[in-house]
Amino acid sequence: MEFGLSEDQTLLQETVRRFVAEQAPLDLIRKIAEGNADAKQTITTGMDELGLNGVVIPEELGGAGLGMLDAVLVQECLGYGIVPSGFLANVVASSTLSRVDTGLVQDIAAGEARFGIALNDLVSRRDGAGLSAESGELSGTSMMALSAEDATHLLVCDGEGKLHVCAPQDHQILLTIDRTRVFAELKLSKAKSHVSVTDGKGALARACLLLAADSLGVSQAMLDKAVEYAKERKQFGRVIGSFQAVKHLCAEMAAKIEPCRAFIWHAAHALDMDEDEASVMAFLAKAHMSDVATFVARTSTEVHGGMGFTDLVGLHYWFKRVGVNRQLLGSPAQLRQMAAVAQGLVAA
Amino acid sequence: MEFGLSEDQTLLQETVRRFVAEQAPLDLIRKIAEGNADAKQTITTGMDELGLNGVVIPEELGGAGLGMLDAVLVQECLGYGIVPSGFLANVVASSTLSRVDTGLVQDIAAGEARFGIALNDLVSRRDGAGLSAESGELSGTSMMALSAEDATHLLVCDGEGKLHVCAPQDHQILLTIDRTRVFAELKLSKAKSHVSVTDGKGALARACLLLAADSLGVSQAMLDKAVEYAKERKQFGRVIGSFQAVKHLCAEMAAKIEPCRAFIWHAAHALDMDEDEASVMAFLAKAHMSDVATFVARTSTEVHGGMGFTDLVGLHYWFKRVGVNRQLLGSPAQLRQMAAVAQGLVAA
Amino acid sequence: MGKADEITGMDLTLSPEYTAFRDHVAKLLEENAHLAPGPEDKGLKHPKRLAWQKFLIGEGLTARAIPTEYGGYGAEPDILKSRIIAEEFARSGVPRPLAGQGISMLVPTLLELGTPEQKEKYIRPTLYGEMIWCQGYSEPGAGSDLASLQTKAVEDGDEYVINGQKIWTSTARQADMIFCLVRTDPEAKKHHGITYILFPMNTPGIEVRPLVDMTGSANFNEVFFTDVRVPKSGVVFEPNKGWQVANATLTHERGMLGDPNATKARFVELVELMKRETVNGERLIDNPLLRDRLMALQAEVYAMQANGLRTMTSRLKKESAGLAGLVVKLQGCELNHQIAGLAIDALGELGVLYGDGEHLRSDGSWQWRYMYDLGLIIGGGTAQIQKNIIAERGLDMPREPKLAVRA
Amino acid sequence: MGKADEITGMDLTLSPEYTAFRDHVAKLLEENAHLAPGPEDKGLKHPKRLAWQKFLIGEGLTARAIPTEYGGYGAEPDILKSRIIAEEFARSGVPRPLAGQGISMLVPTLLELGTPEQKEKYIRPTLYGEMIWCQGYSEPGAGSDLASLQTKAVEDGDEYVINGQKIWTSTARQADMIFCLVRTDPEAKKHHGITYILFPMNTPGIEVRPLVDMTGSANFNEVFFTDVRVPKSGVVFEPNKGWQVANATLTHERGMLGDPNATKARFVELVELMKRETVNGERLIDNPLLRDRLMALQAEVYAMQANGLRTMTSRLKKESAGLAGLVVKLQGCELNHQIAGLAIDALGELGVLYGDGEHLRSDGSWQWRYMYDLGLIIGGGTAQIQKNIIAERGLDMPREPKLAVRA
Repeated sequence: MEFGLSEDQTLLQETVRRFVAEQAPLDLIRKIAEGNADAKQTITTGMDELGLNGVVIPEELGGAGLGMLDAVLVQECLGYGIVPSGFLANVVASSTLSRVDTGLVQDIAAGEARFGIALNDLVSRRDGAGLSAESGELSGTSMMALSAEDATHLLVCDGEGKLHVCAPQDHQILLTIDRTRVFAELKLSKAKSHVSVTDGKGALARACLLLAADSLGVSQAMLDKAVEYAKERKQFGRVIGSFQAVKHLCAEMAAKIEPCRAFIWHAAHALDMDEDEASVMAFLAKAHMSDVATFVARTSTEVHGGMGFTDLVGLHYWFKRVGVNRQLLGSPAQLRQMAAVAQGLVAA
Repeated sequence: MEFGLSEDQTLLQETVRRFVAEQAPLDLIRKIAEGNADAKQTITTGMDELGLNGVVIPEELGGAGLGMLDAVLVQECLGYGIVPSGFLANVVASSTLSRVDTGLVQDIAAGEARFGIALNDLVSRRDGAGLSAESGELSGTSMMALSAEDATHLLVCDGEGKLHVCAPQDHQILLTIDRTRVFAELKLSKAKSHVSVTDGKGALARACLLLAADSLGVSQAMLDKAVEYAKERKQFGRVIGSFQAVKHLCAEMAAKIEPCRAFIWHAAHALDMDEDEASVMAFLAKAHMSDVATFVARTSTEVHGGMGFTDLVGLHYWFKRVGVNRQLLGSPAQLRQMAAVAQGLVAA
Repeated sequence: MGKADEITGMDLTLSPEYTAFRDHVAKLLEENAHLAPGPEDKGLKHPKRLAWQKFLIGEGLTARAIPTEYGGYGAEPDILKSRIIAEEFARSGVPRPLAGQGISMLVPTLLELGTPEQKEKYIRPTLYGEMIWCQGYSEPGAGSDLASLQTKAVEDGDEYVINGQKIWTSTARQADMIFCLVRTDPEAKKHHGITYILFPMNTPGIEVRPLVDMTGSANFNEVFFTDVRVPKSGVVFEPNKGWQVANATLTHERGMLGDPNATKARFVELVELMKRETVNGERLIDNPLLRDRLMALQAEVYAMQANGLRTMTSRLKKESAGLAGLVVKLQGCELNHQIAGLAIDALGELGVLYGDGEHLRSDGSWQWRYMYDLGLIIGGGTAQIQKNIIAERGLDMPREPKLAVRA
Repeated sequence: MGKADEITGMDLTLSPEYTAFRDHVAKLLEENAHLAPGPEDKGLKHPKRLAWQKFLIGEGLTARAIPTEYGGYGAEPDILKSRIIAEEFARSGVPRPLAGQGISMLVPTLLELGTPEQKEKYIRPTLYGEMIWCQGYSEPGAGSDLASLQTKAVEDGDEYVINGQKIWTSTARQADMIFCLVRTDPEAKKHHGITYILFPMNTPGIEVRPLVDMTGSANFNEVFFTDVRVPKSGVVFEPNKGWQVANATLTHERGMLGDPNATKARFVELVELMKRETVNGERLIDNPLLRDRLMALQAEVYAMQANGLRTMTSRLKKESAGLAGLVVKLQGCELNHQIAGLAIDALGELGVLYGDGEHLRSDGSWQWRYMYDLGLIIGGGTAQIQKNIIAERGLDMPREPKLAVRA
């Protein structure tokens, strides 16, 4: 019995962590937030070079043959550095399609196919959102699609919760508080469904868990920044980190964050093992992590005082990533309800 | 425009406060908790001498001719000293009956009628609780009746939410964590309904507001005790009240408690003025006050450290009063739902 | 109403005098609304804005209790009338009077501590919106510990030479003048070497840099001073007594935050939003979890409103509001933040939109408030400092003990 | 399993060796359950209890890693086997081995620091339940600041004469012996004048008074010492080195709290309760607000369970669990308290019942836990102290600065 990361996993995480620290400093992220396409391309290229798109793709299809546990470790690093990337969408697409369309999955591994995903409608439909599938054609709109802006393929869900692969058509960028990442509203009109998969919930669970891992990384970064700031900043003749009130704020953040780490590992392992509880764990992991991250985002900002409110140290980019992650693919309350349904405590 | 207490009201509260401090010390409360009937009689006699049962009864019926605002001030003092009494039940009964059965109300003012009330079923029915009224006769059980143990009359509600006055029959004492007060399960069999009133919600609102005032008093006492203890208790060579963490706990209690005071005054005034919002305010006041008091009960205990956990300083009597008040006549969530219904935001 | 020195009890009605006053104000605003500037009349000194301000002062709808000799309306102070005026502005939606830091903070300070010359020179143009002020208090190294400020002013004949930096300076780009705290005696204990001084923002050596914050706009600025020479006549009260002067002013600032009427208005807006919007075909208000949170907030709104009435009555009676007054900022800012937070959660994926687009709600103001209110919670005396104040002044708990060695 | 010094990755299955061990334990417990004492066999030293303990030691189901020369089973330490044993006891419902403070705290201390005579004399009877111990640490004036304890021990020939008072002493009424901290050098700095000493509870001059707590029972006691003469041979390690000895023991205590399996069991019980009970004709689980709170707690249970597996793996590998280990007590106790709190809220008016009666649920254990868990949160190192530890040891934040003047 072992509960922890293998040497390979630790190495993977160190590699991605180093990549993020060296190749995606805040200056670059700021440029991306301002819409600099070159800056964004730097990230994409770097991640391609590391072969990250193929993490969960079987070796025989050109991938690394790893699992969701490895994927969440990567996503945590991306969250830590608030790095925008197509990683999440590609992981969800490749794990959804791995037994259905091996050619497409090979293309993902090779960096030739890049997926956008639009699963939000599985949880939450507003402003008339929703896609209908009729005679193999998809029409309608879908909100908050991820990585759709430069995708070669889309993975979308229809009103019955079935997933489809289709080619991109029209989309409109949705400007959110988080300008580092791009979200889009898909507008499809009779888009041909190339592949269809019934397991919408499985894909949603994977996406939720990756978002939870992202928020874990964001939270850890915000805690680290708060602790570092508190050790440097002086007021009333002392570093503020020596005030009990500030220490306790930091301790509360750590106490809430740390158990989430093991929870997310465990949920990823459960998905890898196809355990019955896996989707319940994934939904609850995102719900819980969102609440913890919301607390951390506010508390870290509070420890930073006015400096956390300004753009100077850029802390707000992390704050806003938490805010968007919280609402993407289901608010905490919506996901807790889905978890209750998924374990049969209540009817859907 | 004035928002505050009149000189008479301040005087009333000082009188009751003094009575509580002098006539109902913790030693006496402990005896009551152990079932000492004489100890309890001391309180009843003292309150009769102060004429408190007649507070909201019109002068022409032998009362003091005051209103709910005065009643909540009295109840707050009783909560502060965790004094058990029939005050709440008598106030609810007399205000409910004042235009219906003046004779009974006169008896209350004279101390000849003492009411027990059983309104819990208006909010919450479990274990088969509920009274049915058929041909003017009441049958069934009702949980958590207040002051029923030595009542001359009962005010109960039926399944339609109508109130009835009937004579006491059988009851069974329900042992709760709060041993200072007595709660009972009424067991009625064809009890004759002497008077019936349709306004169940009005009586419930009054009772809820009085419970909120009680919890306000309890909370204020627990804050006062925490501050006092923190100024005396030394650890690590300092009084613990000089530690920022302890100061902030006390400040948080005060910050939550203080606005409740004005809220409860305002809600009482609204009931006195028969304002439309009055019952919404009363339900929300109890819901909110219960949440605040739960926080205060825990936090004050935490400031007291192990001493708060023991029986030595008796803090747990206040803790338990909060716990029972919270569940009586509706949990916070149940009352928030009733408030939403009462203002037409949602159907019942 | 009772005598000024006692509270005679709960009476939420207005006496005939005040009812008449309310009618008068309402009529004035209604009949003259066409004079008010619109959103298109941009710029703090737009002629329509200045004309509107002049009209309002003339009618006693602002600067009401300021003596006529300094340009005010010269009425007796009457908190209830002030409240009625504020409520009528809110009810009618007619643009409010000017309310910059010059009017809200400097003018009361000068009235209390200024020289006759200073009062003469500054109050009138400030009231009339012709002179815009900014506040030079906080510094990068002096936030919650304001008294540790380091901007130096060295005497040189009739002048001071100022070097240093200020931060959190709103309206610095538009301001004609600054009221500023500078360190004039570096040897004195930190609270004793500070001077409160006024000088023009066009003095050579002043550089203003906009400070973008998390909302995406530059609501504040940084101000840099390099060998800025200013006349000593700008000192308010006395040199090295600036800390007392500033504290008088800070009291005015605290009063500005935590207006329960504004909170109530936001709450009502949220209720309307939840009745109007749907998710998965269900009205938001019909979702039990969202509704429960809404009702929990409604209780807090009621509590803050009632607490506001209570503290206002205390002020009417010239009594201290005690704890009821001390908790206003901490609870009020938090409540505003939470109302915005519920709106965002209720709107879900639409709640995070921020920028033009057909799906945006309320111009993104819920997100803006969520962030800006957080700024208010942590800025200008953080929540932590507020808790110290409540514990020490409200509960009479001991101050932080002195340290053996400075860290 | 990988090498002892590296983690090879996630593997939540057991190797054949451990699977076989689990089967062995399960079978042992099942086949011998009839030997175990029942609830009617009251008294810590009931013959059935002692026989059961002897059987369990003989089979290596408790005292497993303690050397045979002191009465233990003498196996190699194996955390995984210990865990399997604990899980099988939980699963089977068969009464657990004895686990008083003598076994959990004194025995490890003596093994590490006791003299050969002390080990010989005390360990075996303690393990076999024939010698009951209590712990004399806390005093009324020394709670979270344990090192400020004042109970005095004055040398007199071969004896110490002890005067003072202890509090929070569980099992003091049943105990044969006490392990106690006393001040032997009042002149030394507070951590340096303390001695750890063992002596019999029947020594003249010891008075035990039960200490009733908020649960209504006396889970603890006060112990008063008046001229209690005890031999110096009871000193563990060295005089005035008691603080180090006690810290070794406290480490053992911290490990006892925050068992995620117990928390999970409580959670499952709550789910069953909510599926079974109704209010106003609706199952509690069908109430969206209660269900939402239940799911929020389930997430925390999952997190604490996974965190427990993670820290256990670290211990298996003899690595520090770091923050993951430091947060266990704070989060675990709080979670237990909240599970009980939800049960009470869900049961509403039935949730406050406490005492015999037909409407009482689970023997009042939800209320009992709600209060007792609060005691655990605030006692034995309050939540405040836990937060200090997390900040200082886990986040490397500075310690509280020294004070200029002692208050």
